Amino acid sequence: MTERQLTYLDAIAEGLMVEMERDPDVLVIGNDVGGSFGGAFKVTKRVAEKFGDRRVRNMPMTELGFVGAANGMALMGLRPVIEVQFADFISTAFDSIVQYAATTHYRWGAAVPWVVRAPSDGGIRSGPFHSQNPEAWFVHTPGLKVVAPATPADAKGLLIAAIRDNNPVIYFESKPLYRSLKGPVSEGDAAVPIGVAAVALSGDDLTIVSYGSTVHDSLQAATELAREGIMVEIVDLRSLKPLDMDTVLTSVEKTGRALVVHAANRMTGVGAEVASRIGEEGFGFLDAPVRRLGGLDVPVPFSPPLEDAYRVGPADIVAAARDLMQW
Amino acid sequence: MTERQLTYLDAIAEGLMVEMERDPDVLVIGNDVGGSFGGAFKVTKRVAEKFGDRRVRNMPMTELGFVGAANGMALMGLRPVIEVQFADFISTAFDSIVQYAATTHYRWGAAVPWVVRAPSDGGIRSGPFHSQNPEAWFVHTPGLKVVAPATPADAKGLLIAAIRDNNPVIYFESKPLYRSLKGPVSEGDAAVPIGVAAVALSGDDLTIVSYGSTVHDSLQAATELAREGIMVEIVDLRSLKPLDMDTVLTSVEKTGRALVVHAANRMTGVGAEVASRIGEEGFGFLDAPVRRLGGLDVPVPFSPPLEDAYRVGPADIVAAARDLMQW
Amino acid sequence: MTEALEPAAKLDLAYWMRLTRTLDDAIVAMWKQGRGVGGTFSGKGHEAIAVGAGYALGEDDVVAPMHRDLGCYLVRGMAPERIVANQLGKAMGVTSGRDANLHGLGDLSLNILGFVSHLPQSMPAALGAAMAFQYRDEPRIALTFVGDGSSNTGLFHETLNLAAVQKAPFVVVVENNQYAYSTPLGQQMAIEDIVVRADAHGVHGEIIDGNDVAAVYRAVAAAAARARRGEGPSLIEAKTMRMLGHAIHDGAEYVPRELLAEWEARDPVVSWETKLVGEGLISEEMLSRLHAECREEVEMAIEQAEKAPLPDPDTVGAGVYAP
Amino acid sequence: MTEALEPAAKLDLAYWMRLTRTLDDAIVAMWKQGRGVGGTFSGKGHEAIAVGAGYALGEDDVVAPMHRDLGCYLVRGMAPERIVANQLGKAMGVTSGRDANLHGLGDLSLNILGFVSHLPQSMPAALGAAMAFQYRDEPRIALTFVGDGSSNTGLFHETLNLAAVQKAPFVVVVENNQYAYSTPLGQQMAIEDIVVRADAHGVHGEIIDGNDVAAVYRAVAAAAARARRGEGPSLIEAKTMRMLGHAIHDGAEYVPRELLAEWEARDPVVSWETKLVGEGLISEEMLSRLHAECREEVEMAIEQAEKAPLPDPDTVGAGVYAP
Ligand SMILES: Cc1ncc(C[n+]2csc(CCOP(=O)(O)OP(=O)(O)O)c2C)c(N)n1
Ligand SMILES: Cc1ncc(C[n+]2csc(CCOP(=O)(O)OP(=O)(O)O)c2C)c(N)n1
Ligand SMILES: [Mg+2]
Ligand SMILES: [Mg+2]
Repeated sequence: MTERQLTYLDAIAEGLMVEMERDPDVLVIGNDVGGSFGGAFKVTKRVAEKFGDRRVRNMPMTELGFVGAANGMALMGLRPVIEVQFADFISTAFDSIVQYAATTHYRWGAAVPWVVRAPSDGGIRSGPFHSQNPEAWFVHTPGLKVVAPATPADAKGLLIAAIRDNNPVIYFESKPLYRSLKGPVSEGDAAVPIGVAAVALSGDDLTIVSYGSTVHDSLQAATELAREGIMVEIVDLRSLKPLDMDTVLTSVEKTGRALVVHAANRMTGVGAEVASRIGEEGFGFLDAPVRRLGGLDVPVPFSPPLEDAYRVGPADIVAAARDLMQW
Repeated sequence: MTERQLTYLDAIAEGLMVEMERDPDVLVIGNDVGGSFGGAFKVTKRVAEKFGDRRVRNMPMTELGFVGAANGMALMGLRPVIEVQFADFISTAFDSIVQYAATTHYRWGAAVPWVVRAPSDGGIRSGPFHSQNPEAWFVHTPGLKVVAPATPADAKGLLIAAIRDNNPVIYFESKPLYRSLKGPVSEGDAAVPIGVAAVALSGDDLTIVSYGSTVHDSLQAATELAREGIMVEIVDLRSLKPLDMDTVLTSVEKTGRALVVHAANRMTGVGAEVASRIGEEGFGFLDAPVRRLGGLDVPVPFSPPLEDAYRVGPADIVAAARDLMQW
Repeated sequence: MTEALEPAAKLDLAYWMRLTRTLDDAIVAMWKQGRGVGGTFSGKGHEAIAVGAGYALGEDDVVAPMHRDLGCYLVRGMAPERIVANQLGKAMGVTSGRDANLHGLGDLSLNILGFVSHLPQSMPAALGAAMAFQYRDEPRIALTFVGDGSSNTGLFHETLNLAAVQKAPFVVVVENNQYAYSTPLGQQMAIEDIVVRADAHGVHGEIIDGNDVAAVYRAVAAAAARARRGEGPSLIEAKTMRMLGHAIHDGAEYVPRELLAEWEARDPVVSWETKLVGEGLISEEMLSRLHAECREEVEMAIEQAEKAPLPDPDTVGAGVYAP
Repeated sequence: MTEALEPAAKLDLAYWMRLTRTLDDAIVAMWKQGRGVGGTFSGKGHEAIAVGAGYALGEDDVVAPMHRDLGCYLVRGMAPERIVANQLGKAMGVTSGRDANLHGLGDLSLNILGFVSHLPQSMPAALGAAMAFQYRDEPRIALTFVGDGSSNTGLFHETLNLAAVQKAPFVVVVENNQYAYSTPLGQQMAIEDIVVRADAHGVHGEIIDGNDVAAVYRAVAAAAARARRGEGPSLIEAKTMRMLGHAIHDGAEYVPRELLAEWEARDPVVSWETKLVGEGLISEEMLSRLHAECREEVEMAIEQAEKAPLPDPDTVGAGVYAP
């Protein structure tokens, strides 16, 4: 039996529909998500057609306010799935997320079960305000969960898990993967647990830890490195908060070398947390320094040669891996 | 000649007044900063008395709007010094800082020379919304500068430098140091350059990298460790963006051991960047893993036993240092 | 929950306002005596608003009080000892020592949403509750309070606009107490009446005397009824005065003493009691007894809270996430 | 800069509007032909607002246009080739390849503040410029534009309130084009006219026909004069229609075709030209020549921009910080 293949985008939509079917408390809010339009990227188009205006609701362009309202809905037991049109605009809703949603359960014990879907990532010539990868702000903030699927199966499965989770979960989806990536996706309930990394490729020489679109850059690099006899193991974090360091450390114990790669700005990014934990907890395993690759400490530039220079690509990964193998 | 001693708070006020005297383009805006009141912590009280309502202006409680207005003032060549009443409320102004101020010079070449003064840090039973240390959000964001003085001399000197800098600078002052800490402060122009760390204590056995109030916890721990024969070197970062890794690495090269300490939440904090850069760039120097101490991954709790359990203190530093010396 | 007040209800309001004032005074005294932890807020002058609005709601309605609304927590059923214990950081406090003073006093079993510092985040949260009721077709409404200072914030406007466009069963009471911390109205805004901000969003608006508990009750009950009938949100501007400093450490030297004296003469608690005595609903003697009862209740609450243990430091990491 | 339009000024406005339309059409065509990079925005329908407002300002005044205001950049002196080059990510573009489409088109030598995506961040920035003029006692004003969608945001309100309380020399033009992306007014707000939001802050407000460039010019010139006299900020609601999709990829199937047809009949560029012909200010022949001139100017700009080199990737890290 050949497995059913879905695009990354369709997998997100399917995950959403599975949960909306199952649970009448799940509803979608955001800018332009509803009606005949169905979202800037059309992720909710079929969802809106199927579930209508009551459950897929257009909001005025007031992210702080409508995420704030989602806090109240969630406190009453609804499970809003909020689309911010681009991950870049999540900063507009910052207080509602980091101050209200993140702290409420710790402060007075009430659950805030919502999901923010944030279409992130660049490489598609969208400039500084439509290409950001702002996950580190939220991974640093106590009380949130953060996931970032790299495959269609995880896109569906982590969205289902995020909706079922009783906490605020930020779900970073990668725009460049929407239609370019297809993969096998199980029908029906196919939740992927939050907090569990996956080994995307097995190998003995070097561990690459990554998530989101750079998992695919890493896979591409691994193919090239394999030709040179360097067998890479790729750990796809999938969840950024909580972080599954066990899977990472198990891999580094085997390989003795680690490279952490993400599309987000490198400085004080999630990679810094991962690399310093490998350094702290896996010190005895290491034959070489833990290297990090990430976006430059620069706003994401628009022009193709600049954006290409800004972004991590397979060639950077190959070079860093070769370098680490010299140790 | 005995050196003049000022409190940390008076040193901030003096730095502000030196610049306001020198440059008519410097003005102060914020909530309750002006009139006879002079700010929630009275940092601007003497400033308001001296310079009056034109140059020390009360704003409505609309941080996003008035930091946004500061962007425009700065574009016209003014140098607003903005007080957010507590660092915790800087999240309310997030877009005006991370999207507008941080990106403007890169995008169209116009300078945005302002300073946000953010009274941060806890330990004084103020609860989850008046005790935060949110610097990592800004250190991760390209285009900003971030400083965090630990001494009265640096409080004055870094504020002067921040005001003269042609970029948006976030200046994290530590509330628990306001009146509890006194130290020598030079009169007049005593700028401290941004981007240069200081060695707060020399020692050969272990490097502690810290900033803000935990520099003092580290000094206290060092005294105790010295009794056991462990001679600690303390690097006070002072600037968090740009980071002076040269000073850090020079120290670690000497000691072979590093402990990074800050009051902010540990996870994906500034310490993660510092520790992973030590691991990357100082791998050959290390006789032990780089350890990090920071706030738990929890909102800052209010009740004394909980806040004490949450915060890093001298005892934690002593224990971690001892442990590192076992390697 | 009609809009006219029965005699029993009038007495109820007198009790809740007096209890509020007594507890407020006691907390201020404790903090001045050094028996407090951290800072605290007084809602002196706000009793009619907090109590009147809380009393006008149905049991199933949700309320998100703010930092001057001690009376609303009480009238909605939160035990005073849990409030005092919270302010002292005790394990039995509403937040088990996690949140400070009047922050975080949320309890879903009482339909109360906890307060959060970042003003006015309770506004969209309460709106979200109202939208949930609408979504589920439940006959419940949500109410929240907001200060004059907070009425300048963007979030105030985003919330009212969203409430209006969704026609949500939502009521906002503005506690216009003339100041935001040290900043008087004239430095905050260029308008006379905050109620004009309702018109900016198509929200029903009215102004009331915030020191008259009956006026508060009537306005809120009417707004709640309109909301329940599906006629959308209301904004009620209650004019009052913050009678003490912004928080316990603030002597409010910036407030003209004459202004305070003027409002002192219109004290909401005393004037309501005087009125009931005048109407013959309560005798001077019964009133003294009421005062004594309130004092006793407050003393017991404080005693219980002070005696209660602090939280175990080992629990610091518990409860960040919901299971 | 009086409020009445001289014949020469009327012809100027015709030229700038036609140039704007020609450039806008050409950019749309380029992108449809696959000659663009990333996305782009059309301001078709907004020419009278963008040009009329820009033309009413003094040289020293500051303006912060938004993504539909191509005409404002042009009338304020930004060369079309720099704009096209920016959209193509070329080194000679206003942002040297750093910002996309109509974002970041700032140039302080032209007193233009660049656009930023997070709406409406240009509002407080322009207000800050106005506050700087006031601080320095300079007779300059600042103007910015905002959409109907953005008028719902908190930042819109925070800016107007601050402008009013500071009595800043500040003018806001609302480009009410009936839609925010796919969302019609009725799903965004419960009010009929956005101008009521001026009253929420004590700001002078008025409604104008956004397709009548003379009306835009008169209203903005009057507001600028008031601001310069120290009489504070104004908000002008210009009603118009977004004639194409939100951005280049959007076919705007959600907009009723009759609505478009209705507004098409009131095209701001064509109707102004027709009026000038009717007034005898310009002959049909001169008008054809004007059109041809505009086409030529646009073609040359596009040619220059297309030929220009892309930035050197090694410059990616340059310019993050001001020296
Ligand atoms: C976003 C935000 N900024 C600043 C503060 C600090 N602060 C707490 S209360 C207050 C004044 C609030 O005034 P108002 O809304 O009128 O309420 P009042 O205290 O007068 O009842 C300020 C500035 C805050 N809580 N939230
Ligand atoms: C804070 C924010 N959220 C979302 C967006 C995405 N977005 C770009 S333009 C737009 C619609 C804006 O509508 P309006 O203000 O009416 O301007 P128009 O495009 O109609 O001229 C949206 C939702 C944004 N730019 N900023
Ligand atoms: Mg007030
Ligand atoms: Mg619009």
